[in-house]
Amino acid sequence: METIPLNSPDREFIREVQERSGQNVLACYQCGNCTAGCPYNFAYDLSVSRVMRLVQLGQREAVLKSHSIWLCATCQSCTTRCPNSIDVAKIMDVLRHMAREAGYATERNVKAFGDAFLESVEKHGRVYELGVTATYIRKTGRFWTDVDLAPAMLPKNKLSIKPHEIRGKEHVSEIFKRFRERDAVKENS
Amino acid sequence: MSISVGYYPGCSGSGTSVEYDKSTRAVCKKLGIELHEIDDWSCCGSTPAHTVNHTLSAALSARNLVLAAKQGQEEVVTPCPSCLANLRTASHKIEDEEYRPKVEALLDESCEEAASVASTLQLIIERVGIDAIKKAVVKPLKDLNVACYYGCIMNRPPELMKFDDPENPMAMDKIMEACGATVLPFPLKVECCGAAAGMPKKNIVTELSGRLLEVADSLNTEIIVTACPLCQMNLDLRQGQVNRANGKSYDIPVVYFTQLLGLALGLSAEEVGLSKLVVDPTPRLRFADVL
Amino acid sequence: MSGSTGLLTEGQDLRIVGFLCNWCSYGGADTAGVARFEQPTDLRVIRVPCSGRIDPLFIARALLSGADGVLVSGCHPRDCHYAEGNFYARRRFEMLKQFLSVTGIDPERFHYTWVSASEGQRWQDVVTSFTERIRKLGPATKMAGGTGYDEECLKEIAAAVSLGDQCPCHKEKA
Amino acid sequence: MRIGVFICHCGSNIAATVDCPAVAEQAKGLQDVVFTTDTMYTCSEPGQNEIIEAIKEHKLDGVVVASCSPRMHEATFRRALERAGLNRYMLEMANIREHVSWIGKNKERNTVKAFELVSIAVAKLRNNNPLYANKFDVTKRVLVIGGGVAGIQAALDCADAGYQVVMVEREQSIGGKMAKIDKTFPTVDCSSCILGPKMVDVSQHENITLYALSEVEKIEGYVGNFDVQVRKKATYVNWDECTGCGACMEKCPSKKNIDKFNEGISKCTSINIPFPQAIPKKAAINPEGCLMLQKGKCGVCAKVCPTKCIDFEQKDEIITEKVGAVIAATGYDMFDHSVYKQYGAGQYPDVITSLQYERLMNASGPTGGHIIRPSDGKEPKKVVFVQCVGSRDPSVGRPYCSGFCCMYTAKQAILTKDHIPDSDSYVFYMDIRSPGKGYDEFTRRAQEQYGVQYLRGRVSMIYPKGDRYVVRGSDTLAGTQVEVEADLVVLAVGAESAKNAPALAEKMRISYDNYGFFMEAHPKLKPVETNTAGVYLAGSCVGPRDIPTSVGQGSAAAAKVMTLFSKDKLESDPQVSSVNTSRCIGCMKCATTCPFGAIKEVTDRAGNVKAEVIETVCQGCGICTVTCPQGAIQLQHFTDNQILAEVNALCQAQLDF
Amino acid sequence: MQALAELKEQIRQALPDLDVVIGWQQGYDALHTSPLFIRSEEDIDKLVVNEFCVVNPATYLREMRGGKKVGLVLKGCDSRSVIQLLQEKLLKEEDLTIFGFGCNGVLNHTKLQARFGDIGFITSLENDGTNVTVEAGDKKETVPFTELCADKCLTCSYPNTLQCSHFAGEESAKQADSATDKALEDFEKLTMEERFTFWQDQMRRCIRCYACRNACPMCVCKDHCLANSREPKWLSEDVDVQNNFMFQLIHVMHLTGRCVECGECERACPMDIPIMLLRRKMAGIVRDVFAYNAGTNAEETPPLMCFKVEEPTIEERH
Repeated sequence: METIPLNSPDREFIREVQERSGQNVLACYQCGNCTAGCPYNFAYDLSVSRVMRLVQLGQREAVLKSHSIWLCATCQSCTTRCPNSIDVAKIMDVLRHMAREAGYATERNVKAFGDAFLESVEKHGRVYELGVTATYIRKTGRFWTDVDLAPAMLPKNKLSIKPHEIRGKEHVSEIFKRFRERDAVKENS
Repeated sequence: MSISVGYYPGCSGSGTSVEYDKSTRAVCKKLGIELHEIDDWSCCGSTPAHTVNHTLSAALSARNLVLAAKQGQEEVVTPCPSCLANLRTASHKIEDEEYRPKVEALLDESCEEAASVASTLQLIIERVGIDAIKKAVVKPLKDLNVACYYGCIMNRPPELMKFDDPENPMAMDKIMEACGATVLPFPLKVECCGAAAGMPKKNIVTELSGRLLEVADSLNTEIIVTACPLCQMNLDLRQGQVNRANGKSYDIPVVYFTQLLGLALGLSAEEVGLSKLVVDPTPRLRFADVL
Repeated sequence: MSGSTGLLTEGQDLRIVGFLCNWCSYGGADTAGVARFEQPTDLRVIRVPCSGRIDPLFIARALLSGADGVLVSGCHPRDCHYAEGNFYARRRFEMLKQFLSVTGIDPERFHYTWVSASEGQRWQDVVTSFTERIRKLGPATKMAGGTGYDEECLKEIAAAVSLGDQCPCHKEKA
Repeated sequence: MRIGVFICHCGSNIAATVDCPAVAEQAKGLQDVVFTTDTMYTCSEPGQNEIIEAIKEHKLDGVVVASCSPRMHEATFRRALERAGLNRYMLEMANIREHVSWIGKNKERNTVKAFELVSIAVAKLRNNNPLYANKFDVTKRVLVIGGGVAGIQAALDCADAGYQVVMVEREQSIGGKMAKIDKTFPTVDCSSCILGPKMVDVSQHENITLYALSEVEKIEGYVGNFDVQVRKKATYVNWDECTGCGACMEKCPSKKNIDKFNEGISKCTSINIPFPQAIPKKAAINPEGCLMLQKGKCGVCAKVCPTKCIDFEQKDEIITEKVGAVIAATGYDMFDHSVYKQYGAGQYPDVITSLQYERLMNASGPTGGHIIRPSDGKEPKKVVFVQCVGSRDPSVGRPYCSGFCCMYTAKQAILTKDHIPDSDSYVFYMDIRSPGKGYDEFTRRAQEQYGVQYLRGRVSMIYPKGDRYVVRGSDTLAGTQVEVEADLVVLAVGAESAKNAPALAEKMRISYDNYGFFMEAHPKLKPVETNTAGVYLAGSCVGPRDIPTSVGQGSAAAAKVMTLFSKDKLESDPQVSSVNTSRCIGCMKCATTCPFGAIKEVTDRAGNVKAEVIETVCQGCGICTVTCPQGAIQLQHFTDNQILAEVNALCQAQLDF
Repeated sequence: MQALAELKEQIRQALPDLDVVIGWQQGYDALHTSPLFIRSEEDIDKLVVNEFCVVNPATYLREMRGGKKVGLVLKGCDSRSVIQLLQEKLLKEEDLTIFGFGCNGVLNHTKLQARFGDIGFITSLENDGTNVTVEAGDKKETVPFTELCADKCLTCSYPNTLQCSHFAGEESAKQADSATDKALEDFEKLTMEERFTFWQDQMRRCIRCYACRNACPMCVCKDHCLANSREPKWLSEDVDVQNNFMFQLIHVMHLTGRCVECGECERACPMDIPIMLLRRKMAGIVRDVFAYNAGTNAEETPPLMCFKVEEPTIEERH
């Protein structure tokens, strides 16, 4: 295993995580409660409490390259049960922002799904579910995604064939436009 | 008693959870709640938005709260916990005088006047009340063993949601009891179902939803009652996927609490959109003399 | 006074008077000292047994006499060594705090707070932020003008009389 | 006035950042100052002698010492003044260490500041007056509140020293938490075997009066002279006659009362003696469960009682006692674990507290010492212990470590293996806190010899699965989630302050911390004293303590009481308020705001109403001085003139009037 | 006037049981009244009640503590000072008989003077409640009452005597013209520096005659006022701005929660220093923070003589 050099922690990284999340990562005393309650732990490469520990140690690379931060679904178990009232889910969110900004996306499909979703919102103002699926498949090439659900779905008439366009869709797309124009990178989320 | 509030159906209400939207509107009408759908509402951004940027997420949500205020609504309710979480977070952010300008910059309009937001579940519990529901029940759900599943974000984090107990919520349990059902002590009320991972990481959903179905099944649950479109979809639509992945053959109907409540209040199966469910609940409901 | 001692080669401390209760806040200041929490040097502390002993008029006297700031601290409400002293004090201080503005003395120059004997860190924060606040405000203007009818005053009265009912005192009254 | 000023270097503590000789030189210019010097250690023997000699040589009638905090050495220097024949209140101190040298590095500024603090002290001293203490008698009886092991020890020590002791116990029997415990760590000796004899001593000691099922209603007065009111709750049994035979318990038809002594894991009769070794061994009726008292029908106990001591008409009784000192040993309560909804505490029958588990293991407990599951009476084979439930958890308002849970959990795990040899125990812990004699060896023994599986991490949730419970926690050493299916889960609940502790603190006029634990006068140097003279503390009412510490504190508090009682007369603090009757207009506003009822209304010879201070009751807060519009009532040593002199010295030296 | 006749009759009835009744009589001209001490029947007819009855008769009570039975003719505002003293148990209710009536406001001589040059020139004055018609020299002018009345009347909410034993005539329906004091509002538009300079200038004019204190019905310390005391010594004998202002602050602090805003202090000031600004400000704060109006209920406790453990209206100071 790798030795973590303690002489050169990335203090800027620790500071950025703290500032963007508004959480004091030093308040974590590593009780492991977040890991204990995390439903996604089985799919993680780093348990939540280890993500917290590595943040405390200023290990930017190890944290931002982890799969865990992409798999977290913000279910709030960790936040709700943290004895030190740290909003762990928010820290996971912030780490994901930072990973995105740094160009890491270790879970390509998760990112692709999110992107597809937001593209749909930007275009129509509301989510067009069939459109999301189509975009997602285009982005990932995973043609067989959920095709097994079709027999159950189609007769129920649940997926509309056309997107729900709204009058204010321009307003919504402008929100995205302004967001991209603004230098969002150093923004205190 | 007349209650009048703004209504935010959320995108899934016109797609995968059309029956939730339908039954919510029908139940509210029955209970004397006037829902005024926000004209020209847009998507709250859901999970993808806040995983990209918190201000973007707040702006997408805030647009609706500002719109509602302009349309004269001080309070907005939404059936979807995911929308609720986003709208509520946005609401907090635009109350913060330091944060508000950031949101306003994206939105290009003032957020000073914005509606507050709550879930329809909270509205029904707090403003209609259990006693009134009991009185309004015409078709008790006798002999029906239900497990109420709230999902992970209906009550959490408690600092934001400020509704019900974050670990052992009872709102739906009480409503179902008021409807005459036998409510099982479902221990995984707030465990995550796998959320939006269905498409990109199916194994997560099959694992997590699998656990929920397993525990529900061990309690001899006849029907799982939910309040979240995503939970419902994972447990109902994907129940087949879950079964295939885990080598099981569960066949547990998963319905929205508004659907069962609606039936108890005397609405028809059509009015609460029962036919939209994948795992068909009608045999059990017939057996229990609800249909 | 600090200027007159001739000990200081450059700059002057501001005149900040502290009134601290013996049991909590004075102890808190001691705790900060024991922990070597560095603080600005402008504050001079007067020790009293209880915040209930601090007459708001002491604060008024200090501010009128040219203090640049007055910082008052007692035990946290409910924790008073004498059970109720800080409850009375809180009401008295609040009255003074809100009143000061009408006298033309900036209410920002007076701050009251609660610090316990264990809160050395908090004491450091309180002193530092209050001193910074006073430094921003700068030295206080001292009410001056000596005895009643000095020459200047007589001149002003003569001028005021010539103004007739345009005189500010009339304006104020009418 | 002739004032001497002494500037202390405190080695380099002060001198490193304050120019002490310059301050001493500058102080020569202050009004009335006739002598100044700077010394290395003013508080040392030679330093004090220097003060004494200077007083004599320069005929000083007032002294200013600029050194450390007066909270540190005021008493030291006051004694030095007295040795030189000066009144102790002719001393003023300038705190140039904690408030100057230790908090600033700029020597120039520090020196100016130190000088200004000295000039404030001189200005005040010029307004000081000699003050003299009054002498008053001491009532040599002591009140001990709480009959747990700390209170028992304190009571026995005082009684053995020949002093009368009044012990007040809230519950029906003394013994406290220790009486409920099965065995004690790390020796694993039987709790009731070591506590029992002490309890018996209390009941048989001729110097101890015991009021059980009683609470302190009111405490008035002051050190040496407290008037205490004790509420003896109605027991509906005449205890003078009751022999504790238990015949009533056998016949009582109301058997569904929650058994408080057994922590609610069993039921008891309405008329009950909590446990066989109870002291006093007397029966009492729980009025809520009693058919006679609730419905007016039954009276079986009265019929079967051989001494006819049942009295359904009995009422609460208020008893007045005079004492000279009070020892509070009110102990602690267990944290209410039901706030951890994710553990299903209070919801799942087999998720129990550690104290309930003690009762299950105890040979005199409801199961006769057999460990069984409350739900189905089966013997558990897998027992999970969860530590830090209500400890080290800021989110439930309990950030502190309860101190003894690590140890009792290790003990319970060991005993579990002794009781059920084919069982497995798991302990979820965060850190093992075992810094006592033989303590760490004990926790190691649990792991090495008894094979208890220790897992470093908290538990996130517990939920039932079949007739077992899934415990989902983490093992941070392994770095991941762990799950174990348990038959029984024991929550190692932490300690919190006793219910109503703050209310009792207010009766005793002592302070308490945010958690309701009583505050000692000094956490290190005065651990059993309080800031109210004559009130002492022992045991867990100050914070969680284990048995040896509690016993030690009981003895320590007793020693303090004996020191107090070694004098026949006490001196009152003269730093109290005093009324200038010629200024007083008798509006009595001072009496309205006085928190201690220390001001009474008197009529002077001319028939005018005046206020008068009861010196022994006055605590010296000075609220009255601020209340009085005429300035007629002045707190001595902190008079308006003294404080104004300080303000003026600081703000308007040039406007001296 | 109906009320006056009734008042006289009520006093006539009550007089045998009273040592003295204090009211007003015509002063040295038609525009002034002076205090009237009714000790016998023939004094009663001297009583007047009009818009010049400015002085608060209760001020004289200070000199009369101890057993005397006193009757008082009081305006609404005056009665508040009596209630406040009753509340502080500095008066005994059984010693007092209060004769009340409905007051429609009193005129302010300084304002009259400012408007018409000198009061001496005024030859006639008629007041119909809303307008005042004044003849001065050859001028005749009609001015709204609100422009000439005492400032306190503009914000008065208690035109009818409170807690009186007898009430004469009809109740006054007069209502406060505004909730906040105009002069104070205007003053508070000044910057902090301007206010400071203002008081510095005003205090330079103060001659420390203590007329303000002596006129104050709430100053109960009498000979024991802090201002003249050596033990404790709060003020020097120097008449300088600092000491002058300090005295005002002492007065204000000692009146916190007690001041009934009768305005006597300012009226008594020979230098016309607007010291009511300070008192009104403090009374306003007491109203804001404690919802307390001094002298309106003898059963209440003044706000600085009590406390709440949680003070919902006081911002927590960190």
